[in-house]
This record gives sequence, C-alpha cells and structure tokens, in this order.
Amino acid sequence: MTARLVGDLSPLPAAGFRSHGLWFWAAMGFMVIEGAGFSLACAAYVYLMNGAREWPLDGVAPDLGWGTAMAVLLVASLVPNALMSRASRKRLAGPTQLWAVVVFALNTLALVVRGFEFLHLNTRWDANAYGSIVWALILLHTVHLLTDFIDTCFVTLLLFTHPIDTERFSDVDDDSVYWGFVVACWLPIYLLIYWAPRWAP
Amino acid sequence: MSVGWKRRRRAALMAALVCVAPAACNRENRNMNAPVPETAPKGVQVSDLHPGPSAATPSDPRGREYEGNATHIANGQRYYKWFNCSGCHFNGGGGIGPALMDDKWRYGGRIEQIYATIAQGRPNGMPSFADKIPEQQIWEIAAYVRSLSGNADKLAAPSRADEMSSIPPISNIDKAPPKGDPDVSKAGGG
Amino acid sequence: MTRLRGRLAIAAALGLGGCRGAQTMLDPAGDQARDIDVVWRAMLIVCGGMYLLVLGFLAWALWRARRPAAVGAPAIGHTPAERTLERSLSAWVALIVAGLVTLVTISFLVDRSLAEVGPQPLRVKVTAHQWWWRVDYDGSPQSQIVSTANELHLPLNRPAVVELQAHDVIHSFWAPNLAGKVDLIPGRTNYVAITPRRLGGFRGQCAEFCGLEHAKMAFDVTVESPEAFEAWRRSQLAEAQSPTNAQQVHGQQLFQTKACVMCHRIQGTEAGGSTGPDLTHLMSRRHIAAGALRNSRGDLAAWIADPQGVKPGTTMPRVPLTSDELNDIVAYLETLR
Amino acid sequence: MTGVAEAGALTALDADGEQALARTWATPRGLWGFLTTVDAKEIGKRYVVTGLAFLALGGVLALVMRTQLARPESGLISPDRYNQIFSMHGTTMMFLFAVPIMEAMGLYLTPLMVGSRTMAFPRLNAFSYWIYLAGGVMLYVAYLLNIAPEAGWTAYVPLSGPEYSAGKRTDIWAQMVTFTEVAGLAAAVSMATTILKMRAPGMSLARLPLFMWSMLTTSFMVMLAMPAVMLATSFLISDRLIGTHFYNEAEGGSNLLYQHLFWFFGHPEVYIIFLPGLGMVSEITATFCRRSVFGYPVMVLSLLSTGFLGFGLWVHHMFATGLPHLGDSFYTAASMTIALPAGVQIFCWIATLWDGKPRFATPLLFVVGFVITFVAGGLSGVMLASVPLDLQVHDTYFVVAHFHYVLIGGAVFPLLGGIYYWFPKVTGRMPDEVAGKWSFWLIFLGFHLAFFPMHVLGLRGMPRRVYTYGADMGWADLNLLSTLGAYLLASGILVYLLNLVAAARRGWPAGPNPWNAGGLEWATSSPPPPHNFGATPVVEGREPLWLPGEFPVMHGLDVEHREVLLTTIADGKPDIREGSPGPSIWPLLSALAVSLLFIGSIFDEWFLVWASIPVMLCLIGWFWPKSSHSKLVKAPDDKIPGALA
Repeated sequence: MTARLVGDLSPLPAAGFRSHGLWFWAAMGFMVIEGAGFSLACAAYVYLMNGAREWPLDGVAPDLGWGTAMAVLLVASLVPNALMSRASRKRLAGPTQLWAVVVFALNTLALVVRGFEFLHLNTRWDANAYGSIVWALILLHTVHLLTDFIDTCFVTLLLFTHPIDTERFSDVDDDSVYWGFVVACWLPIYLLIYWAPRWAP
Repeated sequence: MSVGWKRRRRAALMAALVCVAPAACNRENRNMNAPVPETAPKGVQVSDLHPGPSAATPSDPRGREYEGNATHIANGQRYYKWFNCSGCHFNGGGGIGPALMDDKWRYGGRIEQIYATIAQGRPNGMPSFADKIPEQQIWEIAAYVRSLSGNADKLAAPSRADEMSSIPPISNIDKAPPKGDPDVSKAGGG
Repeated sequence: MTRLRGRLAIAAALGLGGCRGAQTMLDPAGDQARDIDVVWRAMLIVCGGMYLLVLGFLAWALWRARRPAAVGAPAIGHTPAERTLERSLSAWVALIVAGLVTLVTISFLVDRSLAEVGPQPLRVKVTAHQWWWRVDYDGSPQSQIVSTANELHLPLNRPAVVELQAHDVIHSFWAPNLAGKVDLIPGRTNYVAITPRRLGGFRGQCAEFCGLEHAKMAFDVTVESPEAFEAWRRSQLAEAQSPTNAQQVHGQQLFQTKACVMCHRIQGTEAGGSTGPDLTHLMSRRHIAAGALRNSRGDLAAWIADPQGVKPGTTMPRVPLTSDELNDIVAYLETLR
Repeated sequence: MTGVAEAGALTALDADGEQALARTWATPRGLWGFLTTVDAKEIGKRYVVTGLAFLALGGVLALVMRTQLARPESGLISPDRYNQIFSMHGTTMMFLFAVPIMEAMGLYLTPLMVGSRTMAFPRLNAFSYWIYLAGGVMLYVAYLLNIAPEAGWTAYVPLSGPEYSAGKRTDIWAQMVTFTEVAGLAAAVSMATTILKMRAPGMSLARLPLFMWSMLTTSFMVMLAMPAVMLATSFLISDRLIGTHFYNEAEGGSNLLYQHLFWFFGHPEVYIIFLPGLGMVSEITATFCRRSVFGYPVMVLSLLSTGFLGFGLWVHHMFATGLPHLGDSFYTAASMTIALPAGVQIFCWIATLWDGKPRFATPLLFVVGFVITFVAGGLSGVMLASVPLDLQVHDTYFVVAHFHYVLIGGAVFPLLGGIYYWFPKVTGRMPDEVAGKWSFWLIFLGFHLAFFPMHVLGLRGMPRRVYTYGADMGWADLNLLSTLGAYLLASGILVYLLNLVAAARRGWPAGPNPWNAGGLEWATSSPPPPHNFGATPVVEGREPLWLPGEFPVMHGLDVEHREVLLTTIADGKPDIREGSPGPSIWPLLSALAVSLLFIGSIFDEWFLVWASIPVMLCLIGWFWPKSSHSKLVKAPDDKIPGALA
C-alpha cells in the first residue's frame, strides 16, 4: 500500500477557546474528579446525619453570619467572573486585565472570610463525627479555594508582565470556568453545613 | 548511567534504609513467639526519703522498648480498660485516683516507677496487682500510662480508642516531663 | 477438547456433589441452609447450562477453523453469515434475560422466606470478641441467664433467633450447615434465624477477617432433642460444684490468687471477671480456645501453660506457673462439669 | 534506539522531514533524558515493565501464602507475617499491578491507535508514572521495615482503626492508596482527552477502535470512582492520626460508612481492571480471525453499559452486614443485569471466531483461554449476586476463586495476549511462538489447577484470609492441589517473561505490520519513531489498513516545533494545531514534593501545611507559560474557534 496526499493542515489556527483547546479538558477532568469527591463527601455528611440521634451531635450549629457572607461573596463574584470571561474571549486586553484584578481581589476576600468561618464553626474536628465531617467538607472546599486563588493570581500577574496572546486569553477564560465550579461547589456545602442542622428534625 | 553513579546511589539508599530501620523496627515489631517470662524492674526508688546518699532509679532498658512499641501501648490501652483502671483514674484525667496526664508524679513518673506503683500498690486506695496481672501486661499498662502524658513515643501512641472521647488525642499531647522524679539531688516529692 | 474433559474429571474427582461434613453448605441440616441449597442447585443448573452453551459455541467455532484458511483480504463489512449471527445474538440475549429473570425470582423468593421466623423463637445473644464468642441464653429472672462461650445448644425443630453484637472489630457468625453468615458489627445489632432440622454436632467459624487469630475463632453448634436441651440448660444454670480433694482446693486457691480471677468468672466462687469466657461449666464444652484445641486434660494444660504457642497473639497472657501449680489448677478446672 | 522510519511505514514523510521531526520530538540522551522524558512511548514502556515487576513481587507473595496453606497447621510463617503477606499480595495486585498496567498499555497505544503524535498532557503522564513508582517503592520499603499493611487490601474499620491497628502499618497502606489513585487519575484525564480531542482526521466516534472505547470508558470510571477511595482512606488516616471520629460509632461515626465509600470505588475498580482487557480481546480477535469484530455497535453499547452499571451494584459486597434485605435484592437484580452486556460481548467474540478464519498464534490462544475462564468467573459472579447464596459463600474460598477467575481470566489473560500481540510494535522484534504456546498452556492449566479447587473449598466451608486450618476439616488435599497449581502458574508466567526478555534482544525483526492487522498503530515503523506519524493519517473506515486502495494522509503539521492536531469530538474534523510541551524536569520534582508531603504527613500532620509550599513552587514551575505557539509557527490569528470577536 502506498500513501496518497488528501489535504494540507497548515492553514489551521494554533489556539482555540474553551473546548477547542486542551487545557480546558484538563480543567474539565479535574472538575469531574473533584465533583465526584465533593458529592461523595456530601453523601457521607447526609449518611452520618441520618444515622445520628440529633444533629449536630453536641447541639451547637455554626453561626450563619460568615457562611452566608461567603455564599453572597462567591455568587456576587460570578458577575466580574463572567465579564472577565467575555472580555478574554473577545481578546480585549484592557477589560480582561481590569476584571481579572477584580476577580482576584474577590478571591482574596473570600479567603479572608473563610478564615473567619473557621472561627465560627463552633465545633472541633476531633469533638465527634459531626465536627469531623463539617471540617472535612470545609477543608475540601478551602483547598479548592486556595488552588484557584493561586491560579487566578498567577494568571492575573501574567496579564501584566507578559505580552498577551490568544493562549493567555484562553488561560484566563479557563480560569473563569474553574472559578465558576468552585462557586458551584460551595452552594450545596453551605446548605449542608449551615442549614441542615437547623432544618434537621 | 556510569557504574560509579549507580554504586553511589545504591550506597545512599542502603544508608537511608539502615538509619531508618532501627527506629521503625522497634516501634512495629510484634514478638509473636512465646515471650520470655518478664520480670519486674529492679532497684526502683519511689521516694527520696532514705538515709544517706543512694543512686537514682536505674533505667531498665525494657522500659524504652515498651514505651517505644506501638503494640505494647495498644495492649496497654486495652488492659487499662479491662482491669478497670478507668474505674478510679477515669480516662486519664483522674477522679477518685490521681490524674495520669499531668506532670505531677508523687511516686515517680518514669516507666519503672509506674510499674512499681502498679505492682506494689500505693496508700489511699491504689491496690497491688503484683500477682493479679502478669509482668508483661503491667509493663504494657505502664507504657500506656506514660503515653497519656505524652512521654511515650508519639508515633507509637494511638490517637484515640473506639469510645466516647473525653481526652484530646494522646498522639498529639505535647511532652510533659515528669516532675517529682525522686532523684537524689531534690528532697521531697513533686 | 482435552481441556474440557480434563476439567470435568477434576470436578468429579473432587466430589462436587453433596458430601458429609460438620462445616459445609453442601450438607444442609436447617431450614435456612436447605432453602439456600435450593438456590445453589438452581444456580448450578442455569449457570452450568449457560456455560456449556458458551463452551459448545466456542468449540464449534474452533472446529470450523480446521477448514482451509481462504487467502484474501480480511472481511470488513457485512459477511454472508452476518444475518444469521444477528438473529442468534438476539436469541442469545433473550436466553440470558430469561436465565437472569429466573435466578432473580428464585433468589428473591428464598430471600423472603429466610426473613420469616417461626413462632416463639428461642432467643440467644452472641457477642463476638477478638478471637472467641460469648454466648448468652435469655432467662426471665436475671438469675436464669446462661452464659457460656464458643458453643451453641439448639433444640431440634424449634426456631431460634441469634442476636449478634461485636465487642471490638467486625466478625461474621457462620454455621454453614444451618444458615447463611451475618456480620457482627460494633454499634449495630444484627439477627440470624436458625431452625435446626437434624440432630448432631456442627461447627461454625468467623468469616470476616478480624485480626491475628481470625483463623482460630470457631464455635460448636450442638442440636439436641428439646428434653436434652432443657437438661443441658438446667445444668448450666447450676453453680460450680465446690472442689473435693486437697489438690482441687489448692487449684481453686491458685485460680483466685493468680491472674485467672481478673478475667474469668466461675459462678458460686469469688471469680467474677467478665473480659474472658465464663468457665463455670468449662468441661461440658467439646472444644476450648474457640475451637483451637479439643477439651481434654492434656490440651487444657498445654493451653494454660503457653496460650501464645497455641494461638500467637491471643489476649490470654502467659501466667508463670510451676508444673505442680499447673497440675493443681487443671485438676480444679476438671471439676467444673 | 529511535531508528528513523524504515521503508514501508505508510505515514513516513520524505527522509529529511522524518529526520527533522525525529530531532524535534527526540528525548535527551542519558540520565537527564530518562528523568525528563515526556514521550508517551518511553513512559508507557517504563510503566508496563514496573507493573510486570510488581506482578512478579505479588506472585511471589502468593506462592508464600500457598506454601503456608499447602498443609494444615503448618508453622511456616507466623499469623502476623501471613496477615502482612496477604495484605501486601492484595494491595500489590490491585493497586500496583492491575490498574496501573492497564493504564500503561493505554498510555503507550492510545496515541498510535488514534493517529496522534503524542498524548494530550505529556508532562501529566510523566508525573503519573513518578507518583506511581514512589507509591510502590514506599510500600515495599515499608514491607522491609516491618511496617507493611496487615488489615487486608480492603482494611475494614474498626480493625484498621486507631484502637485495633497499632503503629504506622495501616497509615502506610492508606497513603499508598492515595499515591496510586493520584497516578491513576492523572493518566485517566490525559487518556480521555487524547481519545476525545486528538483523533486522526476522519476518525469519527463510530470508527474508534474498540480498545480505545474501553480505555475511554475506563478513564471516565477512574475519574468517578477513585475519589471515593481517596475520601475513605483520608478519613481513615485522619481518624488514626489526629483523632477525628468518622468511623467511631461511640461518637456518631459509622463503620459501614467506610465500607460504602470503599466499595463504591471497589466495584468500579474491578471493572476498571478488566474493561481494558475486553478491549484488547477485541483487537486480538479481529486481527487473528481476519475479520472485524462482529456487532461493533453492540460491543460499544456493552462497554458503556458495563461502565455505567458498575457504579450501581457495590452493595453486593455488603450483603452479610445486616442491611435490609429488600434493598439488597435491588442490588441482586443490578448485579445480575451486568451479566447481560458481558454475555453479549462473549457472543460477539465467538461469532467473530466462528465467521472468521482464526490463526492460532499465542495471542488468540490467550483469547480462547480468556473466554473459557472469564465466562466461568462471570457465572460464579451471578451466583454471588443472589443474596441468600452470597450469605453462604461470602468471604469464603468460593469468592477467592470467583475474583481470581474474573481478574486473572478477565484481565491478565488478555493482558498477556496483548503484550505478546503489540510486542513487535514496541520493540521491533517477534517473540518466539513455541515459547509463547508453552507459556500459555502452563499458565492456563496451572491457573485452573490452582483456582478451580478453591470453589469446592469455599463450598466446604473454608473462610478467606485464614493463616492455617485444622487437619480434621477435610481441606488439606484440595489446598495441596491448589498449591501445586499455583507453582505451575508461576512457572508459566516465568516462561512468558523470559520469552519476552530473550525476544527483546534476539527476536526476528518484525516489519511495521507483522500480523497484517488493521489498526492505525501498524501504519508506523516498529518501533515507532519519537513522533509516531510523520504525515497525519486520515481514517475512512474502522480497520484503516484493511481498506482497499492507497492510504490517505495529510501534510502541513510543523516539523521544527512540537505540534499536535486537535479534531472535533464527534466526527474528527481537523480543528486547531496546538503546541505540545517538550521534555521537562518539573513532573519529577512535583512528584518528589508530593511524595514528601504524603509520606511526611504520616509521621507529622504539619507536613500537610509546610510540604505544600514546595509542591506549589513545583506546580508554578510546571505551568510557567512558554512563548506563544501561534507566533512560533506563524499560524493565522484571525479566525480563532470559540472566540467572540
């Protein structure tokens, strides 16, 4: 068998946004993994809650204040996040830099709020099973908050220090998708940690 | 890879193994074959009121072995419950009997002295278990008591038991050096 | 098909069919085990049949390979035989679905019948410890409770419900001749229903890995007539007879001054420890050390002298005894009928 | 070793084009090249060889167990030693051999079979191998230091909890599971992306080879199942080290929570192990029967439904825990339903054999051995799915026989056939056929002699994981027979490995396509050049090399810079050309940093905080952006797919 030429690939572009590039698929892969991890951790929370006589076990639910502040902050941050994504997909350097800095600022604020949240959980991880699973859930989310903090910081920094080309815009866009995931993960955990003890029979 | 490099790497690996080995292998070994019958530690001083100078308690090498072995401490935890030490000492915080997690030891806090206290009994309610608990188990209970105040090998101590937890995880208790160890230089107990 | 014949020969040689034994599901002696045996035979027939079908189709395909290998381009698209293969594939799927539905139905029906318990069942409580079984028979007034170890006495034809709890790790209570296994899990209470239909002695063993001596954690089940069961129960309620000759008295003193008293209980004496098995009627049991040794004077002496030698890692310590102390204690223990 | 493509490779460019590409994609020489390579073939070979090494280690442990069980009351090894050995055997075979080697075969073959120059995330594959190696080395160093796991490869709580498992043994096990899961997840993400995004032009999903379908399904199962065991072991290790109460019944925890989390991973894990095996059987059967596998759409449907159903039946491992039986019978039905796709696939393979012109080389012998063994294992699985019957045979040697039939029969037989089948492509030399047949017969008969008697032992009441048994139990003869079979099986594996080692040096040189197979991987030279395909192959059917007429190719990818073609997911239309990262030391450094974090956290939990700083630094080094690829290759920058402007 001999080979015959049927086409030329050189006119193809060298970068693409979202599902056209490879980085997006790495982010999707890790979202599937972390999504599975989150949902199983939430399932474990519900499993322990159903098995317990009364929930929370030592009777004191976490204060609503900081948790709700975190939820509001994260949902609010979706707006600049979407604007950053649109700007980067329109490949406009100025707006992208602006919104990236805003998202990074909100991300930092979220970490600070999370610090206060830890102080108002009203339970220790080695107090009982309730304390353990609450700390497990909130630590899981904090790890993802931290990784996205570093990712956003890294991406925002590069917007100012390096020439901006399509790959940088696509990186910013992928980071906005991952930030959306981190926000989406917080909502069920927020309901479980802060509202389940109050609603539980 | 040149032969020199390979030999150096293998030497480094062996060195790493050798230095890690002794620490790990004591903590983990379980002498499954019939243990040689244990004996009590000798010459244990539990009070420093004695005429004239005398040596402090000789440290018995088996003490280090029991304090550093995870299986012995785990067995000590089990026997602490089985022989109802928790009846008076509760889970280590003390109650009818004195607390075992702090650093005040009226009759000495070293493992040999705790062994002597368990075996001989003490006034005000501590029964003597000399014949009632075989020597090896007294060593193990003493090792567990040492771990309650963070003085046993932290890596060997279990974090908790499968029961209501009334004390913080003992694998995390920071070391409380035993005060009141009746050595010669000091008069009077802790 | 040499392979096929070889494997059938092995199966026949090993006596796949029913065979006598004290601890096997192939010789059911209770309602539950007999029900499960129905499922086992149904499975054997259906799955065996499907397996022979697969092997037959495979053998036919391999036999067809002997015809001359036509040289030519490998077949890609539809070959002439594609239509027949598609039809036989749908027939095969129908056959599998039919087989599975039958098996699911049989399994579901038998499972429901297992859940039923006969009227006024005998209540027994079994607590699993690391590497022995504590068995308690209910009694109306407190003093009527019979406490024994590593053995279960059941009256013939009377349903019994065994309440299963674990003291330390997960174990599994399994007497295959009588019923399926059920785990004993700390923090949960499980139940197994047993209705013995045949007299005799059976053996059960722990079936969930539970540590060093998981292999030597067995128990005996003795199925006897209701009258014999009542006689046994009354004898178990009686307190230990007091020792008669001097050696036995010295043995009792040794028992109560040495470490034995800390863990074991002998009703009617000072010994009241509850962490070890109850020894009030030790000699009435067929085995000692959870089935590790037969209950004879020599085995008893060997077990007391060096328990770690018989079951390395067991929680019974080596109590240092001189040889005549050992003989006195064994002599005393032999009075505990 | 990276010979330039000889004549006859269909996708070779002209001579200097091939040389330029080989230079662009080459791996640096010497140790530095060894440590920094991102060539999927190098990493794949290394992964498979390490997997086979762990197979040998696990096998030796199994022989020690069988020798101990050959005679009743034998004092060969103490119960503590036996518990360590059977835990190490299970852990090694499941976590260090079966899953990694199946993903390793995928790593090597995926780029070749989908027609791409390399994997989607080359550095992630390198990181996956280093983390896997670190986990394996840690486990065996711990074994030498007497800190091997001792609570079985399932390590049920409370036996593995802080009170009943003293010392660091179970912590080492828990951490080793985290190592191998991270490695498995990294490889799965890379493989799924490669199969979805980097297929040759024209290779629509309907033309994807069956082995690629099974690797795609396996990758998604890995991504959804492995987080469960990472949670279970992380909860366990935090219970053991910092005194949390996930599994402490007295403080509201639950022992069954561990079993649910573990088996939610455990059952998909066994499908993750033998689905790639089913893919290999399809490839071997098609080639050696001179006919594409019968019923391609039905086969793909079966693979996907096996993958999906695999998540719905984990409770059949827990029938004896006293859960309500009505719920259990749902899992009986679900567990039995999975026999349907397996039965359909078996039919299609035998139909291919029946309708094709089978040529009984060693790989096809392994396929026939697979059918005979796997179907028996699948049917004993149907027996186990029934709640009442499972109450009798659960945790007995009947279950040991079942899972060895489906794992050795279902995964190791196809693996041994697959390694033999692709060996000429990997090394360029043919393995010896006579030695191949000898190894097959030794393995097949040894396996059945070793594991068939275990069915009867289980029915006769012999529980699992016992270090010895009484002489009067009537199990002695069958155990002796089983031990003889185990030694025969071991000798077969030895002959197999020796045959490959000898053939790697002195085998007959094999051309690009020694078996006249139809897959894309046979369009390159043997061994393939570093860049796999000079010209980009175009696919117009399921078995590209079996199509009549000339072999269609495309040119146009850059030769001076590393570049890969990305195509659309559904129909494989060329989409964009993306740069591919070159050799880099960062994966190794990141693996070392992560290993420091994992191992350190066993001995001091503050390692989790402080060791995460080197990990972060290594990841920043890893993701530091390189110059823009579109500037390098001067690609058009106006019509960017996915852009809004």
